Parts: sequence; structure tokens; C-alpha cells
Amino acid sequence: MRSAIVTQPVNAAALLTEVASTANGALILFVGTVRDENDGRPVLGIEYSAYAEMAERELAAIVAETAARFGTSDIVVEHRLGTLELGEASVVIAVGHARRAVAYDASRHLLEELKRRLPVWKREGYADGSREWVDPSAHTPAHR
Amino acid sequence: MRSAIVTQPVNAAALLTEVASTANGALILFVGTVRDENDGRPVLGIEYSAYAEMAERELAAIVAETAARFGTSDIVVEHRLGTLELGEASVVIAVGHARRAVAYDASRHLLEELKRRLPVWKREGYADGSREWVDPSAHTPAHR
Amino acid sequence: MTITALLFASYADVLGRTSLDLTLGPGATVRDAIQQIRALPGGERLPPAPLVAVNLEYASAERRLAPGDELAVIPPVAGG
Amino acid sequence: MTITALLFASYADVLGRTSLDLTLGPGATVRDAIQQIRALPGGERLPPAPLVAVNLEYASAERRLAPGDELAVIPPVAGG
Repeated sequence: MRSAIVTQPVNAAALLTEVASTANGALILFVGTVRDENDGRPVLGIEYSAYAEMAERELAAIVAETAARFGTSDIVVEHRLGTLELGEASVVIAVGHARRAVAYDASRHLLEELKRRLPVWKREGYADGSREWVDPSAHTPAHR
Repeated sequence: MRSAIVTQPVNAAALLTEVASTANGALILFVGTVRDENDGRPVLGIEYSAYAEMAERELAAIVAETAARFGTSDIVVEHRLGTLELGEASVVIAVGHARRAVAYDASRHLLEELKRRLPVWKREGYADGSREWVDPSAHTPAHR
Repeated sequence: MTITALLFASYADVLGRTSLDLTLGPGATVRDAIQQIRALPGGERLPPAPLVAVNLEYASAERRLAPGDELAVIPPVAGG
Repeated sequence: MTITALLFASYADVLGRTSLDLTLGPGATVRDAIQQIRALPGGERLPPAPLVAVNLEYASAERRLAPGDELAVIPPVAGG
């Protein structure tokens, strides 16, 4: 297993190769990408920042916990920081497991833990020139 | 969306590229690979065969149903036939969606439907030289 | 009438062939065709009601057959 | 004792800086440190009990601080 906080573009296909093994019947690759809209507002790009030293430790801990819980060491995750354009990957998670159902569950568990715990922040840039920190925990009924 | 029954190796990374879009926040790639063991028996390789004309129609129908049900047309699937060695990909499913939860669900739904409906068969070759057709519907408590 | 039956995988193995022509009376159903196939040498190893497709689509045992139909007898599928 | 507090993202914006040194009495907790930060200009825009980490690990408001500790005040996270 391996995890990294990176500033260069993530090579998703390379991560998939890292978790391949003849003991695995299923490989799952999750790629989180910058999309052009959030809560109805046109988005032009996202700046990701982090408490980098802590994010590295926390990400490594999440990977180790997921490996132990789902019984596979074939897990690789990279989270990118910096200014990302539309369509660029912010996070890539690769999981390999003997069984497909467990591979899906492990991938999704890792993603949800990462979103809950990783000290990473994003500021969206909008078509009207404004920028805003995103708070996924905030309720914004007006934009739903 | 696109689906194909193929006889050449599947390029998983290329399928991922096909479903990328700035409207998508999540891309999921599932790769089913030949693993070295089944029910405790060492496996050396798998021969996949199909009722090819029907498999093509059925796979296209599953993709169209999944697209309608989960609200995305960014779905690409290829299923391979022929003799596959350990670690080779038998099926690759790429899904893109605005939302990660829906992307995971669509990918998994498509995989389960494919396993339930696609007229494809596999014969495993074992380390002792024997070969056997695999029946996933059979109960084999002795090997569990 | 004559219809073509296709056999695959383990079913082709037990019957020693991948296709055969069946001669059936008018109004014959999938069930009648399967009974004929199961009467052939090795055919007893097919289940009484296997999965079938007619003209590339899954069909029930009650489905009436028409001249020229392509009947496929489908062993337990194992794709993915 | 003196401890360093790190501020990030929206919290760094409202306080106009990314780090600051705090002088606290012996036995001071995370809660005491946060009260001091919230008394600074702009600090009232932080929640009363924000997420915090001490020395790279999430910590509770009751956590006692030691000289040289690195306290990070963590805005709502948004990774992925």
C-alpha cells in the first residue's frame, strides 16, 4: 500500500498497475475530478490546499485501516494539491482484492473516510470571477 | 455509451478516458481479472466463450438500462473472450457521473447485471492439468 | 417445421456438438424442443428446464416456436 | 508557555495570517487557546469549538497543551 499528497498531475493508469496482482479478481479505480458546476453555479477551477504534514499522516492511517478492515494490501491513493482545471483529477484511489464486492466496499470506504478526515480544503473559482471556500458540511438549501 | 465483446486485450486506461467529462465529478473503473485460485484450487488460466451475437445485444441493453436508471451516458464496457492468462482483464467497466455515490452504484449494478445475464461461459484450467466449466450458481460447500 | 438449436459450453460437451436441427410439429414450444434434445445421447445431463434464448433473447419454456427460429440452450452463465 | 497555532483556508483569511504564537498559563487546554484566538480581530468568525489537531493528530477541546505544541485550527475539510 502507498499514499501520497502530490502537487503534480496524478497518473491514474499507473496507480491501477500498482494494485494489480494474480491474487486479485477485481481492481477498482476511483478518480475524483473537477467538475464544471457546484450547487448550480458554473465552476472554472479549484484550488486545493492542505495541512500537508498532517494530511500525509492521516491519509497513510486511512489506507492502513482500510487494508486491515477489508483484507488487502493492494491499495494506493494520491491526493493532489494546487490549482486544478476542469476535468483534472484531485484524488485517485486504486484497490485490488480477490472479490469484487469487497473491492467496491473498500474503495468507497476509503473515499468517505478521506472526505471526512483529510485536512484538505478547496476554494472554487466561479464564472463571475468570485472565489469561495467549499464547506461540504454546510446546508445551502437555496442552492439545492 | 459503448459496449463490445472483444478478443484482444482490453485497454482499461483508454476506457477511463472515454467516460471523462467536465460534467463528471467521479469516474469509476472496474477491472475483472483472472486470479490464481478459485474455491481453493490453483488456477492457471481461463478460456472465455460466448453466444457472441446475443452477448453483444444483451451487453448493449444492460448499458442502456444502467444509463437510464442512473442518469449518465458516460458508460463504456468491454468483455473479452478467448484464452486469458493470470492477471489479464476479462471485463472492464468505466462509468462517469457528476456524483461519486451514483457512479459507484451504477458501476456495481452494471457488473451484477452482466454477471446475471450475459451469455458468456468460462472454463478454468487447473495446476493438475484438468479443466472445468465454472457454474457460479452451483453450491460447492466442500470448497468453501 | 424445422428449427436450429445451438449448444454452448458444458451443454455442447455433453451432447458432442454445437448445433442441431430439430423437427417439430406446428404449435411446438421451447419445452417440446428441450424434451427432444434431452432424448438424445448425453441429453439427459441437461436440466429439464434450462435457460433458453429464441432469436437472441431470453425466452420462457412456454414460448411457441416458428419455422426458422434460432433456439439457444444456455448453460449457467459465468461472465465477468 | 508558548505554543504555535496554525491557521488554514477560510480561518487564515478571516484572521489575516497563517500562524501565530500564543502565551498560555500552565495546564491550559485547547479550549483556552481557541478562546484566545477568537478574541483576536476577525477571530469571532471562528466557531466556538472548531476542529483542532495537536502535533498532527485530531484532538479534543479538553486536551492539555504542553510547551512547543503545534496547534492547528482546522476549517471544515473538503478533500476528495
